[in-house]
Amino acid sequence: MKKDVSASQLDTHLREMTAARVALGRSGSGVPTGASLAFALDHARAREAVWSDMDKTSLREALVFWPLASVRSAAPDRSSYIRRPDLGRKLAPETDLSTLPKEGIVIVIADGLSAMAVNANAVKVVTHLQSLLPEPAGIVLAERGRVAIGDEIGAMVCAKAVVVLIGERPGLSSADSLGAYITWSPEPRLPDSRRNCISNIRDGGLAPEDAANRIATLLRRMEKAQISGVALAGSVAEQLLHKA
Amino acid sequence: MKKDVSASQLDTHLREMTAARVALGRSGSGVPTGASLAFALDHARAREAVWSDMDKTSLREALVFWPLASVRSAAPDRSSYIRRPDLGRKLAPETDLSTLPKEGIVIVIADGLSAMAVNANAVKVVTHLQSLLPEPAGIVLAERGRVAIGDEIGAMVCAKAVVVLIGERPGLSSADSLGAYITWSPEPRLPDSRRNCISNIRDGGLAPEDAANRIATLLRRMEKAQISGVALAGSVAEQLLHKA
Amino acid sequence: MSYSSTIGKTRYSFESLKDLLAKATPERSGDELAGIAAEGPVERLAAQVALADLPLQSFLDTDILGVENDEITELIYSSHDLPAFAPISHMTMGEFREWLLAPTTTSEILNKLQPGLTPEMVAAVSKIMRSQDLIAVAQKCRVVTKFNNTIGLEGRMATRNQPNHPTDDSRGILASAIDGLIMGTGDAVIGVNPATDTVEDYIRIVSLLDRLVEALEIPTQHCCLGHVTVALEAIGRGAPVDLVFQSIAGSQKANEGFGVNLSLLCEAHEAALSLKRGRIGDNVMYFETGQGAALSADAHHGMDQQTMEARAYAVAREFRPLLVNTVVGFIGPEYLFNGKQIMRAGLEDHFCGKLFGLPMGVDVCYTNHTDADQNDMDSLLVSLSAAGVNFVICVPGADDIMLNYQSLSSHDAIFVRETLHKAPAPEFSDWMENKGITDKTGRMRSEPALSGPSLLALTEAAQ
Amino acid sequence: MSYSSTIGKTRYSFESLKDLLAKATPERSGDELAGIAAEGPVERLAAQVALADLPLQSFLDTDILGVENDEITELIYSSHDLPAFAPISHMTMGEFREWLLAPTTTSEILNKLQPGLTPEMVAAVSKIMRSQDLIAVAQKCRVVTKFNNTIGLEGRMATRNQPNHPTDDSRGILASAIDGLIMGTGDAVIGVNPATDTVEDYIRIVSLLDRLVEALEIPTQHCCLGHVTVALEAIGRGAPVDLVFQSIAGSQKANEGFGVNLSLLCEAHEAALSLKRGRIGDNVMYFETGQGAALSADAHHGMDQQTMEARAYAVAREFRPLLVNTVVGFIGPEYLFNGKQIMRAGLEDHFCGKLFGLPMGVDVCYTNHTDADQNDMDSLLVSLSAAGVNFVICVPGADDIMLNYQSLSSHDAIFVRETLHKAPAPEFSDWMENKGITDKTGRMRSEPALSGPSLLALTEAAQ
Ligand code: B12
Ligand code: B12
Repeated sequence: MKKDVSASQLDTHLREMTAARVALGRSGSGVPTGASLAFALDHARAREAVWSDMDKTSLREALVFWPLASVRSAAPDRSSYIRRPDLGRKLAPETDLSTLPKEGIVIVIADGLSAMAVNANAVKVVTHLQSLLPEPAGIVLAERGRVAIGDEIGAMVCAKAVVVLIGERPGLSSADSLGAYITWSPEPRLPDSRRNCISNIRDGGLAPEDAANRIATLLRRMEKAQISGVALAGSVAEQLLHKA
Repeated sequence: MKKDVSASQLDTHLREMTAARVALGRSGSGVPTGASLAFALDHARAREAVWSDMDKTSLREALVFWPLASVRSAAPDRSSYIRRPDLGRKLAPETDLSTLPKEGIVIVIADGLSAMAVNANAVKVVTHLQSLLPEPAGIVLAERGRVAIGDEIGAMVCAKAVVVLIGERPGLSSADSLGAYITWSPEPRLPDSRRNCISNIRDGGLAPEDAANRIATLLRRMEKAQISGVALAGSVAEQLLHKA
Repeated sequence: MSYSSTIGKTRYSFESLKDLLAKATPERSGDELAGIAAEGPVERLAAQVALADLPLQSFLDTDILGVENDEITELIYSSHDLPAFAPISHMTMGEFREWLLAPTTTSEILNKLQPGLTPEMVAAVSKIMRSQDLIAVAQKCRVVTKFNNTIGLEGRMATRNQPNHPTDDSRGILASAIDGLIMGTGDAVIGVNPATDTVEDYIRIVSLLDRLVEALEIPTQHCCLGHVTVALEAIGRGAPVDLVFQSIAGSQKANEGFGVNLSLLCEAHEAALSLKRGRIGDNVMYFETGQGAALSADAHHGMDQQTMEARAYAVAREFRPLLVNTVVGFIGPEYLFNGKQIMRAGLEDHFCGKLFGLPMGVDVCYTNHTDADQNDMDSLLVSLSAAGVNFVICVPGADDIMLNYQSLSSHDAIFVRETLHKAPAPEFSDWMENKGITDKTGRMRSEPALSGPSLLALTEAAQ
Repeated sequence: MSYSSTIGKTRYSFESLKDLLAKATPERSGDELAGIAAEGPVERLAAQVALADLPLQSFLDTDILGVENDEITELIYSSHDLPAFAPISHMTMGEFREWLLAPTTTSEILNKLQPGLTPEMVAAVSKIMRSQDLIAVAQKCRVVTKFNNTIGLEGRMATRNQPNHPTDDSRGILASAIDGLIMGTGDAVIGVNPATDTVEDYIRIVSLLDRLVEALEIPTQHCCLGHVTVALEAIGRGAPVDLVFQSIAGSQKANEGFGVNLSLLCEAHEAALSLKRGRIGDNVMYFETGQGAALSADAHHGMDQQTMEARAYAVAREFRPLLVNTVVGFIGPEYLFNGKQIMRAGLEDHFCGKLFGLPMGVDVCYTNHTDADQNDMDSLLVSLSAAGVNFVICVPGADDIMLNYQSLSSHDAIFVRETLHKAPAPEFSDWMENKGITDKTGRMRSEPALSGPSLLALTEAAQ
């Protein structure tokens, strides 16, 4: 379809303004062939990311300065992990966390739905975050873990707070986006409303260093309020929720 | 929906005239609830029939009067049988047919897509058919076989003709329908146009005895013409096919 | 000509256009069975990318099937019309897709283009189209045919009334036919698949249907779907044959497996024409096709089943049929594994047939050895209706007790009329109103006048 | 009350109505995950048969969820309207299904019935309906709502323009919003899911959208889909809030997991109403729901996810929302395994919502850990369009770069308008014509006047 000058200028603008699939053009209702095939290819790739593995060797090497443990969830393999989030929230029976410090902050690195996200971003977030914490946090590499696995881990080491860095489900345009879920006084079976979340951590999203700063700020606010989650966000929520 | 007398009389009539799902009634475009659930239940059952097994013990007992061999196709199990008709058309490597008479007629009983059909109808057809043949035919029980497996079997015993009795794919209303495919001078890789077919053999369809009669008649015509298939059916076909 | 593309750092090469077409096909059990499918999604995409960049012209430069003396190949090239091809001759496959979707490419333009296409081109472009594209473009193609009524007009959908019976019993056939007529199915054809294969049975069946059509004055045509040779014999003996039916496929060898060839079909076509039975038109042939038919006869010559299917349309077009339908889910999971593959194939076949100028219908169906159910058929039917399918097939309660599979029921036809707002063929629509089956707005009456004594008498007469 | 049926020679018993409902649900990974699904197709059918025979009245006699002090249960029973229920009070579930399908059951009758239904009844009847039934009945339900335009009229389908950005960057949001507007999406709402959760960001986002809507004089509403508490805070600080959003679910515990309860929602509703921003109506709430949300919060209490979803509709209805949509394929394969399950669930949710009187939309979508693709979405979209869905969601190129999933693209909206012939909301439709996006016949112009310097200026201003 032909475009006048300002239209194609607008297209260029739009593309500069966001990484979203804007200004694709069209033919009738159809996406142009090139864009349509690119989409399908990205889909094939994103589906592969779901099956990627955590690079534990590199992670351990990079995180060698801090106390570190490796655990697995109760999900025996990746395909049952995907269908059984309940298993991904529980630790495998033989889990041993005795090497970790107690009563501090614990950082859990879980593959979640994209180990690629963890491989690409977790070290940067952790390194920066450790530098902002009053005392170094213990680290747990959790294979086939869901967000809530942090609760059980946190409880086992009597943590003040748990920071779960987890691979978000891979998107079509970015398969390496990390989420951070922070819970004060973790214990098993907490609702999600008891956590706070910082998401889209990756280059092109929220920069890992910025994310670390935000996590540190959140932890300070939680420490002060001795609570996390919706209740932390604003006084309104708390008032209204407990009025009922 | 209320119906006048003649309408409901017509419904009764229609139902008497066929086993098809006629005169179901309707509500708008919807099939009445009872009929709709009955359909779904029959579907669940028909799907089970696909996975049913040939009752070889009973078949062998009932067919003890004639030379009999058991074979398998090259399909290792039922789910690969379903996806790989090519394997269902070939014999497994170790096949031994030395116990069978040569140069006669051979009857192959194959489970096809419904072993239930074979279990219910094969013995009746074979018993009656044998009584109509000049000399008794050898019998082969073929597990996980497709129609064309008869060609290879026939060739191995240098058969004049092969009669394949095979479980047709199960229908919603009848999961036990048998098909008969008859080929003169069988040899591997014959096209289907070289066979003749008699189908829907079951109580409620073509009675097994009638089917045997028709098979015997066909065999006599084939013997005379020394050919089977489309070419047999009528002179028109033959003339036209070979004129091109 | 080389067939290749680069994805990331990997270069993918395809040995021939035939190989490229196979690898570019959406996931399909038949192509896996044939051992010609892409290894996985990324190789499939690589093939689609290579295909999109290919000039349309290259489909004319090579004998894609690559089999000597295949009369279908000869037919395809000899009937190809270069002037009609001219408007798109400079395009790549990807551009062709966009051109098809463009609003400036109207129904009229598509109609004129049709003799300039080859089946392989049509199949190829469908491989790089989403279901939505297939629907949008097919909706623009209009193919209208006539015999005793008019099939394929905009905003309409016809139905075949398929009153099969496991032993071809006359009363059984009649009961099912009437059941469908009361619900308004049968404008495409009242067509019986015979369980038997004799000329006598064939003649009995067409005579029965002929009496039914006459008695109720139905503006439609009938057909016995026996082998074409049987039909010829029956015509020779003076039987009242409206339409001649035949299953066809995309290679000479596959057609031989069906016991037919082009000259036989030509003979049949002429014989049917000679009867001059059509009151308002002379489209006298009815063909059925279906992905997997050639492969199942080991006559696919290494070509993917969808392209093979499109080649069958070249055979069909030659004989100006009244009706063509793919029996999409009929054969089984060996060729189309589940509901999803059936839905995709149904939309492809309909699109390819329409683009190629055929009066395309679809047998919306599945077998019991396939992982599919009524919900899948509902989706496919709604999509086909949006795509403007010429007709679908209906059997009592969706259960064909002879062919052992599930197609649509007449209830589905009512759904199409009343919820999706597609009317039957105009002549048939009038008939329905006249007979009191529908009211003036085209909605079903709760007590059709037709279900009265006249039908009772009919059922009693048949024996 | 006993729940049982006999199939062949086997008697199937179900321990409670809750158990019966779960076992009668079409195959679904979430119910398998919860350990409450039928063992196989035959047990499922047995449950459906038992369910079909159950009097509707029995849904009022028992507390089906069976959890003490669940405020959603209380709401359901306290808001149930017995006189409205009267016309169907004598029916079994199976008869109720037939009654819904009957042509005599018109849109008006369905509208009057609505307060007489409970979510469990609605969910139950959907379990014994085919996709086609769900479409046919939903098409008869009409729910019209208004704020700055009119959503839900016959023959129309609106779209949410969803211009998300991974860091909530203003220019990024604007670019995506404009991309959609040029293609005519956004009549349901221009709604951003914020990646951040601060009040400051919330206010920045709604202010940005407000300026956009004003600058282009778009007859629509905007929304930032932050948490309801954040919205309240923002309203308190004087932010221009059109609609207040919240995710909701079907049990008190599940809602607590979302950090909300009925009194908080009530507060939010009143706060939004107090702004009186709606020019032509006062439907000020926007809710999202989705099968699996309660289970994922371990708050399903052993109830199947589809019935749980319908219970969320009772929450929604209480606040007269402008928009409600199920995010059907959004959560993942844990709850809906593949395209087929997503399609079925989408049609169920739409049907249940509409029957219950909600202005129901659907986020036609899937994630990359699910076995689904664009072809599945095409099927679902076509089916939903036939069912008369109020709105769907569009993101640039179908790829949400913040939420990491695929929804529809604005191209799909054009397909709906031009191939499926559904127009946008009337006010928005006029706006599109005025701005030169569409011509007089409602078809897209190839060069929309809107894409001129005015938009360029807008994008440069935003920072
Ligand atoms: C999937 C998802 C959901 C699902 C979660 C169900 C499930 N089983 O997965 C549903 C639809 C229920 C949901 C709801 C909400 N979500 Co949400 N969700 C996501 C999403 C798209 C992906 C998450 C993911 O990949 N997790 C990784 C996997 C491995 O973890 P998991 O253990 O399997 O899943 C858990 C987390 O996803 C968690 N979770 C999901 N959303 C949220 C939100 C918050 C605030 C918290 C604390 C936890 C949480 O719940 C799951 C079950 O424990 C993200 C976007 C993104 N790019 O990450 C938004 C996202 C995390 N959600 C968000 C929000 C705002 C919400 C809601 C508060 C919306 C609302 N206004 O009501 C609700 C409430 C969530 C809650 N439980 O408290 C925001 C968070 C913003 C922020 N910085 O706080 C995000 C970033 C996107 C967005 N803007 O909408 N969500
Ligand atoms: C499936 C099917 C087909 C498929 C076969 C492809 C496949 N891979 O399965 C297709 C669509 C291609 C087909 C085509 C035709 N079929 Co057919 N088909 C059937 C059906 C519905 C089921 C068969 C079955 O379950 N087989 C059992 C499985 C285990 O066998 P198989 O090895 O997997 O499949 C082989 C046979 O099915 C065989 N076959 C299929 N149809 C026919 C027809 C004849 C005459 C012969 C000899 C062989 C044959 O071909 C397959 C591949 O080798 C039957 C109806 C029924 N109730 O049985 C009709 C049926 C057997 N077919 C019939 C006919 C007439 C035809 C056609 C001649 C139609 C035509 N006018 O062109 C063509 C030509 C067939 C040929 N190959 O020569 C008639 C036979 C009548 C008769 N007594 O002769 C039947 C009874 C139904 C009908 N009336 O249409 N058919």
